[in-house]
Amino acid sequence: MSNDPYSARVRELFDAPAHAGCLGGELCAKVEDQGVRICLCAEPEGGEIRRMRFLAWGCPHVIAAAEAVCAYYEGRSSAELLDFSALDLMQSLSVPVEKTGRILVIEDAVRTLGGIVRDASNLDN
Amino acid sequence: MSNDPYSARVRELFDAPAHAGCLGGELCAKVEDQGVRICLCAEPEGGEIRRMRFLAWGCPHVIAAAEAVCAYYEGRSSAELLDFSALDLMQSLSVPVEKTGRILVIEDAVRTLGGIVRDASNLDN
Amino acid sequence: MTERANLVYLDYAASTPVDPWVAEAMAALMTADGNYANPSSTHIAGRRSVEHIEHATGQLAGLLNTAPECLIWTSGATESDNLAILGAAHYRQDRGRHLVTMRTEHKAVTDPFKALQKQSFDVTWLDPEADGLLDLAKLKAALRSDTQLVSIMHVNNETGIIQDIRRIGELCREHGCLLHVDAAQSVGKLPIDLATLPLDLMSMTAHKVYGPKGIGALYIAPRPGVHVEPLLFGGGQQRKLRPGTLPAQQIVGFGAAAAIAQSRMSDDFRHLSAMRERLWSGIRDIPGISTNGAIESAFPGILNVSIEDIEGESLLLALEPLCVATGSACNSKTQEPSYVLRALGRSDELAQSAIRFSFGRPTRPQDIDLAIDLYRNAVARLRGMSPERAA
Amino acid sequence: MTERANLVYLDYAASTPVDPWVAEAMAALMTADGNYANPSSTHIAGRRSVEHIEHATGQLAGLLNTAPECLIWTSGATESDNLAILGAAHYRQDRGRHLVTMRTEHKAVTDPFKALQKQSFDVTWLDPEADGLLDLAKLKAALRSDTQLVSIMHVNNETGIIQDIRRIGELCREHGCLLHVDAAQSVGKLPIDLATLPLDLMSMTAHKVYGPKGIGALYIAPRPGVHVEPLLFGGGQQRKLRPGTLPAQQIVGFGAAAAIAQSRMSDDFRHLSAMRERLWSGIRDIPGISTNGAIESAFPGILNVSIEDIEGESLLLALEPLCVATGSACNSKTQEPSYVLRALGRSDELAQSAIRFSFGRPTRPQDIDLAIDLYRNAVARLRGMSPERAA
Ligand SMILES: Cc1ncc(COP(=O)(O)O)c(C=O)c1O
Ligand SMILES: Cc1ncc(COP(=O)(O)O)c(C=O)c1O
Repeated sequence: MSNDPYSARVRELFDAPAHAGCLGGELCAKVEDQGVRICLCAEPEGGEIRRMRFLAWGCPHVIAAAEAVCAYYEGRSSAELLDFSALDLMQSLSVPVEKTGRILVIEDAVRTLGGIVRDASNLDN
Repeated sequence: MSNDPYSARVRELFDAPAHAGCLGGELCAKVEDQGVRICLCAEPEGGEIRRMRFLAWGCPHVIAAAEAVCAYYEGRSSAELLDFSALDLMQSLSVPVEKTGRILVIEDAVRTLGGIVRDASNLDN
Repeated sequence: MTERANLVYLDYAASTPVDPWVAEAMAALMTADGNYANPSSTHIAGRRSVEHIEHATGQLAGLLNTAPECLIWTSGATESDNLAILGAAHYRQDRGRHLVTMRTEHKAVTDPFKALQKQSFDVTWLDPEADGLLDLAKLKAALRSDTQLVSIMHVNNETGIIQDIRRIGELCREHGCLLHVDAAQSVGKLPIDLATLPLDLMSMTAHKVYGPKGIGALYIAPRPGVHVEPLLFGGGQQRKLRPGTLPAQQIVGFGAAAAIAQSRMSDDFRHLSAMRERLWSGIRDIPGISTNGAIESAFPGILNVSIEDIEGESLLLALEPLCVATGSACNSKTQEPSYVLRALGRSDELAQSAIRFSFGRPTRPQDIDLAIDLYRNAVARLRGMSPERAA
Repeated sequence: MTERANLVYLDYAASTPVDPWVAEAMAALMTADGNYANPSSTHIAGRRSVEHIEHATGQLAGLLNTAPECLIWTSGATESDNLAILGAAHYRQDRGRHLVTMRTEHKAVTDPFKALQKQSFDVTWLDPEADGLLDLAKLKAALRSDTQLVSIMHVNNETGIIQDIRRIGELCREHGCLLHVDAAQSVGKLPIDLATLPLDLMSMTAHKVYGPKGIGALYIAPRPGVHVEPLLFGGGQQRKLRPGTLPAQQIVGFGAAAAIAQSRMSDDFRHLSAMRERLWSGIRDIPGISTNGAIESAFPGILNVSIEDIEGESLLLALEPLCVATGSACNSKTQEPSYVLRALGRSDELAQSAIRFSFGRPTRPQDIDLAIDLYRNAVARLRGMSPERAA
């Protein structure tokens, strides 16, 4: 439907958030802002992210964005988390302007997670 | 129809004004007032009105009232013309209040005609 | 209508039947198997209603060659006229309190101006020439530095006279004031290209063009300074300019009517011209008959004639079962002679004898022939009773 | 609706489908074989339109046990609310400029009051108790010698809470001020006897009670001092209180809907009560769920529930294909938490999680059962993702 507030991609991610959940470890970034609460956790393996999960309280765009982010980073270098920019995500999910603040909360969470993972691996080395 | 501005009686009289016309004689009352023009004429015979006719420029209530008056007086004593009151007529034709002034013009014409007929018969005697 | 066979309806300027396609489109938005949801609702059903409304808005915008965003839905031309006139006058009152309109406007225009006069706005009332047209020199002379709004109708509802909106609009632009146009009688009937017409506000209604009664629209030009203050306050619908649940079935009805009108406009025009010509040919030889307004300046859907020595109300009754108007439908109940015809310089008596015949898509030549017979007979019959003619 | 089979519509408080009989009655006034004439026209066809309108006015008056003369047709409850509030406040401003209303009113009421505040009227905004009801002592305390108008709705559109209009009206009468009641959600659903209810102005709309969208009415009590100034000016229709061509098919639709509602009222009430009971029984055991407003004070056509640790917008999407409302349909587009629920003392987060289920004649037990399943699953799924609950 042309006036659907959610793009097909948002609906898809929201309906089947395969990465919803918690890994229970310590590599976990919790951010709360703009009425959004998000918790991102990662399981790195040799500089790569093997698994990444999210918990979120927020609107469908927030949940879809969190799911997209987790799916994207699995298999990638954990260092990339630090450079994450939500801009592409906002575009690919057609996030309406009034919600951009919420997606920036996710950006914040991803970068925070990147820092936590980096700090943890520095400790390991 | 309940909201018909004209009663069945008005429609009947308006549709078949058998007494519309002019007798061409001198016993003729012309009155003009309230945007109504009326001309009533009578043909008396021995104190009785044998024929009575009207010409009128006015709304359907005026034409119906003129027709009713003519039909009523034929066969009656011409002296009665002088006593004519339009009240009964207004009721029997369900004349709306805003039009009562116009029907009074007819009352005026009938009485005027009564005077003309009386004067003429005084002259005859 | 019940016993419709008896009636001859020649009052399409008062209202038209709804086109069967329009009725069908409307029905689909009403009952339980249709799209009945509130378009303000964000769920799927609500969004489907919105789609229907957007489609209809596109249809009306298409007819007028403008953008859907420029259209506000209202309950009819009366509300559109009020929203335009009261709304623009109030919004722009700091720019000046002088307003200009014509005496021959519909009451939905004259009455808001009278209301503004009571609020100490200064209104200049222009008279038309005897042919019904506005003399542009008079308009030009009326415009002042504090004039902020001019309202001139497109097609007059009583006489059919078409004003030259383009030139009037150009004058207004030159003087920096807004032009509002009541186009209730012309939308869907005459070409209106809002992309090029220099007007700022335009009122419309569906029921004059085979759409439903009770739905209208206001066009607001996308120009700086063109804006209205709302008359109603409530839910934020229509950018707060006109709140209330959008009546989806009504809007869809107007939209469908607009689309049909667009595709049929030239055929309709030809048909109406033929009907008017047939009627006028059939009665123009009656002594004392004349048209109100110049026939060559009039929209062919309307023929308004006056006749000497005939009282209007009796004429109307004598014409039954012909359904026609004396004066405008909206004041037929008052028995005063039409102020529109008076403004053309007609005497009270001639104005009162006026009959407005108006034609529509369903009008057939035999309807016209019957109207001719009925009119000729009625005139003859009433003249036979008239103190002047009969004597 | 297209693919309607998929949708479960439980949003009857936003809008209802038009009853098939209503649609039929409307169709008969639209197309060329129907009574499409302008009711302002005095000819036979016009008078037939008037007859239909009078019949419909009688139907609505009958439902409310009042005289047809007390009803004014409008384009909906939004216009009726505005006409009542702006119209009475302006008409009576010499008697005092103090007005009283509640914070939980519909925007069609609160927004005209805000407009009046800008015109230096003094408005007291009463808060409801936590159960949604107005404390009459608070109302009494708010009334002043210069209070001229009180506006309290009958059934709240979000919570279904029913205010005690009779006692509120008695208080207003004692204090010599007018009472306006927005009855958009109650007309045809709860008994309203205007012959005995002490209220002065009442707003109604057809589309909440199986009539068409875009037609409403305002009741004006036949009491000295009860009057409104018009918002629109134009043709003299409706005693100049609300001009414009009367939309005959819309009025006939409202009339027919009123007649049906009158005959079905107690059956409808029983049905709605059963549907609400079934739904509430199916979800009340979910941890953290609560009703907004006391269920025993609410009209059974509405069940509004909030739930902890669930974000409302995601809940609404997770509930698809269930069509329900968050907050009122009229502000569903804004993402702010409902001001009505905030006024009941609910937190922003609880208010935002609110879902308004509303039931109608077509609602079947299996619709409710599906709604229960969808709601339970959606809550479980979202809580599974929630940082609080999942951890
Ligand atoms: C020129 C004109 N303006 C305004 C109106 C009022 O339109 P509506 O009946 O839609 O309010 C009409 C018709 O009645 C009209 O002919
Ligand atoms: C309580 C209440 N008042 C007013 C309105 C506005 O009604 P309408 O859509 O007819 O303008 C509504 C519904 O939208 C309502 O629920």
